[in-house]
Amino acid sequence: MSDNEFQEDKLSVNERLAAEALIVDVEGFEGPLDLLLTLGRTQKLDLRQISILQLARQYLVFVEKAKQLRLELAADYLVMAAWLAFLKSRLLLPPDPKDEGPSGEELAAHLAFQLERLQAMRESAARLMARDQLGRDFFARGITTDVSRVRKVTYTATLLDLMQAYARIRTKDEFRPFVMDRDRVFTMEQALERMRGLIGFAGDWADIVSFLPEGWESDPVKRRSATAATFAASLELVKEGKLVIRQSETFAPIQIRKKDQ
Amino acid sequence: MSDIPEEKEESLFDAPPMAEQERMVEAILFATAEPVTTAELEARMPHGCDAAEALVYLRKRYEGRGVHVVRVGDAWAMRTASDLGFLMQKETVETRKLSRAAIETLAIIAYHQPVTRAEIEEIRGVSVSRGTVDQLLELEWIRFGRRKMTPGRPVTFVVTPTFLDHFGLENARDLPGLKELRSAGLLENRPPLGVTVSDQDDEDDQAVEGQSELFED
Amino acid sequence: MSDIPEEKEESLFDAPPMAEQERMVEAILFATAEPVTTAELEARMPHGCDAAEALVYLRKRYEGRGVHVVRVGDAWAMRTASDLGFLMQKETVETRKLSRAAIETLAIIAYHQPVTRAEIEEIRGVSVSRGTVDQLLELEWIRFGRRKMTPGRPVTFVVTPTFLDHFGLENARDLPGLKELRSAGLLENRPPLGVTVSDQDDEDDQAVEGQSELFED
Repeated sequence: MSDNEFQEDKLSVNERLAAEALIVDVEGFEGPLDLLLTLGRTQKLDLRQISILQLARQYLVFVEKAKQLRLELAADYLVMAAWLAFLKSRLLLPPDPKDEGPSGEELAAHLAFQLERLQAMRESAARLMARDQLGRDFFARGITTDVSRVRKVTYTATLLDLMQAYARIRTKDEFRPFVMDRDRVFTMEQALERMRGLIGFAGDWADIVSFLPEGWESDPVKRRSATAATFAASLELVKEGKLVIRQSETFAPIQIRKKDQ
Repeated sequence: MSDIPEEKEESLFDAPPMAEQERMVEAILFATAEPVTTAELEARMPHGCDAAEALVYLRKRYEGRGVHVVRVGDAWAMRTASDLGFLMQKETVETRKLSRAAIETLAIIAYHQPVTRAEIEEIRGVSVSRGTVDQLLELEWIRFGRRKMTPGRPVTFVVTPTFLDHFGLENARDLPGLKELRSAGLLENRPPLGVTVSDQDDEDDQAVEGQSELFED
Repeated sequence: MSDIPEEKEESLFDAPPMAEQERMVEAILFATAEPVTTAELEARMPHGCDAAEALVYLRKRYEGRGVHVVRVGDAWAMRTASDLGFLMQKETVETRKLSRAAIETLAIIAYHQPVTRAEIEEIRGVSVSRGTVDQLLELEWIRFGRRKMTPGRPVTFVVTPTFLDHFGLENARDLPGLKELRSAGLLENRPPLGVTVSDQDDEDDQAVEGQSELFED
C-alpha cells in the first residue's frame, strides 16, 4: 500500500481525530460492513453518491493503523481489506479486455448497494423499536379469569418443545455428560505411572512422542488423548524436579530428559 | 411537601377534561389485574382528576354492553356481563403441557412419517405406551397412515393438518433438520470424542429421507 | 351429520340481533388477552352469527376510547390506547433488552421474510450468532417458515402474530417504511458478484423480492 502515507497526509485534523476514535472503538463494530458504513458517514454524503474508491482507501488506512497499533483484527476485516485492495486496483487500472469477471464499477455498485441496504435496515430497526409496544405503551387485559364454569383439559406443546424433543432423541447417544468413553481415553494418572517407569532411561533429550503407550499412536482420537496425558504427566514430573522439558519454537517437537541429580 | 407548591401546580396545570379522565379510568381498569380503588386511580392519574366522577360516566357508558364496570368492595373492576357467561366456557379450558414421552413420540412421527410403532420404539429406545398414542390420536395431531409393505403389514402413523395448524407449519417438510437446530442454538450438546463429522451428516440425511418417502406422491 | 338437521336448526333459532352479537364479541375479546380470530369468535357464538360484521360496529364504538379494538393478522384483540401508556407504569413488564444484533436481525426478518440465515448474514455482513436467533424464537417473535427451493433447501425465518401484536401491527405489510424500501429496491436479494455464470442463473430464480408472498393477493 504505497499511497497510504500520501493518503494520511491528506487527512484533515478532524478526519485524523475521527480515524483515531474509530481505532479505539474497533471492538464496537459489528463486522466490516458496519465499519465501512461508519467510515462512509465521515464522507458526509448521501450513500448513493458515496465514493467507493475513497471509502476503500479509508478502510485500508484504518486496517493499516490497526495493525500498527497491534490491535487484533478479526479475519473478516482482513478478508474485506484484501477485497477492497482488489477493488481499488480494478477501479484505478484500465479494464483488461480478456477478463470476464464483473468490472470494477459493477463491484463498487454492489458494495454501495450493500451499504445502502444495511443502512436502510438499521433505520427500519430503529423505527420498529420506536413503535408503541405491547406491555410498554399499550396493554392487554390484566385478568382473563372472569368466568370459570366448564373445566376441560387439553394438552399443548410449542414448536420449540417439538424440535427440542427431537434434538434430544437424535443426540441422546452423544449426550452423556458423565460417562466418558474410557476405552479411548488415556488418563494423566495412567501416563504418570508409565512415565515414572520410563524416565530412568531418558538420559538424553528425547521427543515426548516416543513416550506414547503402544497401540495409541495410529487412531487420531487415541493419539490426541495419549499425547495430552503424556504432556501433562511430563509437566507434573518437571514440577516434582525429576524431568527437564524444552521446546525450541512454537509447534516444534517437545523434548524431555531426566534431570541431573 | 408543603401545600403551597401544589396549589401553584394546580393553577398552572388544569386537570384534563372529564371525557379524558373517563378514558384514563377505562384504560387503567382494563389493564389492571386487581380491582382498583378511587384513591389508587387518582394516584395514577394527573393531578386534580376526579376518579369518582369519571367512574359515574364510565359506568353509564358500559350499561347494557357486553362488559360492565362493577364495584368490588371499595374498589372497581371491569367484568363481562353475567348473561354472556355461556360464551366464556372455552376460556376455562385448562391447557397442560404434553408429557415428555408424548412430545418425543410426536416429534418422531413428524420427522419420520410414515412410521410404525416398532420404529418409534427403536428410535426412542423405550416402548411407546398405548396411552401416549391414544392421547395424540385424540388431539387429532396424528392419524393412521397406510400400512407398511413389510411382514405383518404394520400400521403407520402420520401427522395431521391439525398438527400443522397448531405448530404453525405449512407442511412437515418445513421442520428444521438437526444441523439447523444446532445452528439455531437448540442443540447445546456437542458431539463427544469419537463421533466424527461424517456420522453427524448421516444422521441429518436419515431424517430427511424418512420424510421424503411420504411426500413424493 | 347430514345437512338437513342443521338447516332445520337454523330456521328454528335465528341468529341473535346484531346489537346482541356486538355485545358477545365485546365480551369475548375483553375476556381474552390473546388475539381471537373471527372463526374462533363464531365458533363460540350462537349459530348463524356474523362476527366480522359485529366487529365493524364494535370497532367504531371503541374509537377514541381508552381501550381500542385492534386487528392482529387475521385475529382481533382489545388493547389500551397507546397515548395512555404513561398511566400504566405499574403494569409495565421489564423486558430483557435486545442486543443491537438481535434488533437488526429481527428487522431483517420482518422486512425480507421469508429469509434464510445466509441472506441475513449477507445483509449484515457478519455471521448471525445462535443466541440471537434463539432469543427471537423464544420470544415467539420469529418462527421457521417454509424451506427455500434452492440448493440445500435452507429453512427460512418469518415473523409471527405475536410479533405483530407486540408492535401493534395489523399485518407485516404495515411495517414502517416498507413501501419506500421496496421501491428503492432495498428489499431485493441481489446475489453477490463474482459468482460463475451458471450459479448466477440459479440464484436469479431465488432473487425474489422480500415479502413477495405477502403481496400476492
